[in-house]
Amino acid sequence: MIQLTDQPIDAAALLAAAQQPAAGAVVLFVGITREFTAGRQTTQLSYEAYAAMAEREMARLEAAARERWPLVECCLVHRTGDVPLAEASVAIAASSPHRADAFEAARWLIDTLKQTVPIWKREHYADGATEWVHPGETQQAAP
Amino acid sequence: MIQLTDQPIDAAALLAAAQQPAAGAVVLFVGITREFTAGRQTTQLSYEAYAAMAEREMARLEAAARERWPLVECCLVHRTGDVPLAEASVAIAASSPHRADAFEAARWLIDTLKQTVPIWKREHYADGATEWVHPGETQQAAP
Amino acid sequence: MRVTVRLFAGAKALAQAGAVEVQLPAGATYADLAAALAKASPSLQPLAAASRFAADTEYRQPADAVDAAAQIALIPPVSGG
Amino acid sequence: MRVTVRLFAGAKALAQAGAVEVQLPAGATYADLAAALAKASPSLQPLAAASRFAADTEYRQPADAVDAAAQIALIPPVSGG
Repeated sequence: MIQLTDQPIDAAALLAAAQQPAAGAVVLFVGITREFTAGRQTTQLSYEAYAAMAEREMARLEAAARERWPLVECCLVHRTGDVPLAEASVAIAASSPHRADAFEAARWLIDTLKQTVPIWKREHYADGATEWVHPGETQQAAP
Repeated sequence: MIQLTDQPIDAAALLAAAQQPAAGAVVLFVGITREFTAGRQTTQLSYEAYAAMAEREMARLEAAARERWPLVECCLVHRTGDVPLAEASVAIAASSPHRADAFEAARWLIDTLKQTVPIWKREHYADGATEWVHPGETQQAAP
Repeated sequence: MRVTVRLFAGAKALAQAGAVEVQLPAGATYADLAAALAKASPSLQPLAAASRFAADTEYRQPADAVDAAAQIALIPPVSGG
Repeated sequence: MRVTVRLFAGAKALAQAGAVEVQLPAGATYADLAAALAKASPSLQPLAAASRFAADTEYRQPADAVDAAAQIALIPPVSGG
């Protein structure tokens, strides 16, 4: 199951969906808005997606993970718009008969999502500045 | 936080506890009662603990994980008594500023818990048989 | 051929536009498109080297031919998660 | 010295008892205790090789001296999680 949503993510619902009798292990990863990055204070993050492509890439990640690991359930949800401190921007739930597979799949899914899914994060700093985050850009993208 | 309980585990509460602004990542591991093991059907598991020692070992695991990884929250909860299909026997939540630490800590905690914490599982099979699980024993422990 | 390139996030902020139009010769590749885009919108320069292109929601390689009928987007380095 | 060993899980089921008492010479080690326990409760044999001992909730090594004042437990291979 994949979902792109502008609403708060219900991670407990993902956990419940993954908790099935065919599984013995559930790994839930939740990415949340962190207050401090390299000493600088963040008040919130906001996320923009190229929605049609993001959904397609997320569906592809789910399919690839199910191909590679014996997953009972595999859920990826990403939020767009403003995400306040400590709230979830992304949640991934993977369940499998044995724990190694759920751990590896969840880790691979978040690592790969961060490389391929067209979603971008904008930092909103406590000092009022905002900044699009583009790893590898050659200078600041926005004031 | 560590807890040994004979009540159902509230994994969503652990997730909420771990979801703090100092963290950027939460990894929640939940071990649940699997219906089939090597083709044999399980109806439920029951767990017995040497409670005082189990709590001490779990507290030691939490301290060791906090020493080794920069964890914001670290929760280990194990249930005792009967655990029906798909319900949680164990839940571990680890949060950290960056995801690698939360993943590694959660994986290490469940792997180590399974080696050192004095808790034992009894299989209740659909055919009526029950069996204590003791990895490495030289023959069946109980009929 | 005339190609419209959708922009997102920092690219949209740098160009101060949600899309840029560029003119390309027939048979042009995405490498050619990158060069034409750099000329049409010099402000995109900080993101240019690290960005990719997508056509109809699929990543494309620099050597691929541009399909003018597709919806083309500039995908700057992603930062979801 | 007289030592009471608490039993759990499969060990309790095999011995059909929650504890076993054994007599040990002064200065005995946990290796000696294992040997005495095997004699006192031969039914524990399937678990004996893989089990450990704990004293006052701490794992002990086979070469450690048995403390008769401590609460001693046989810890068969664990299977929590």
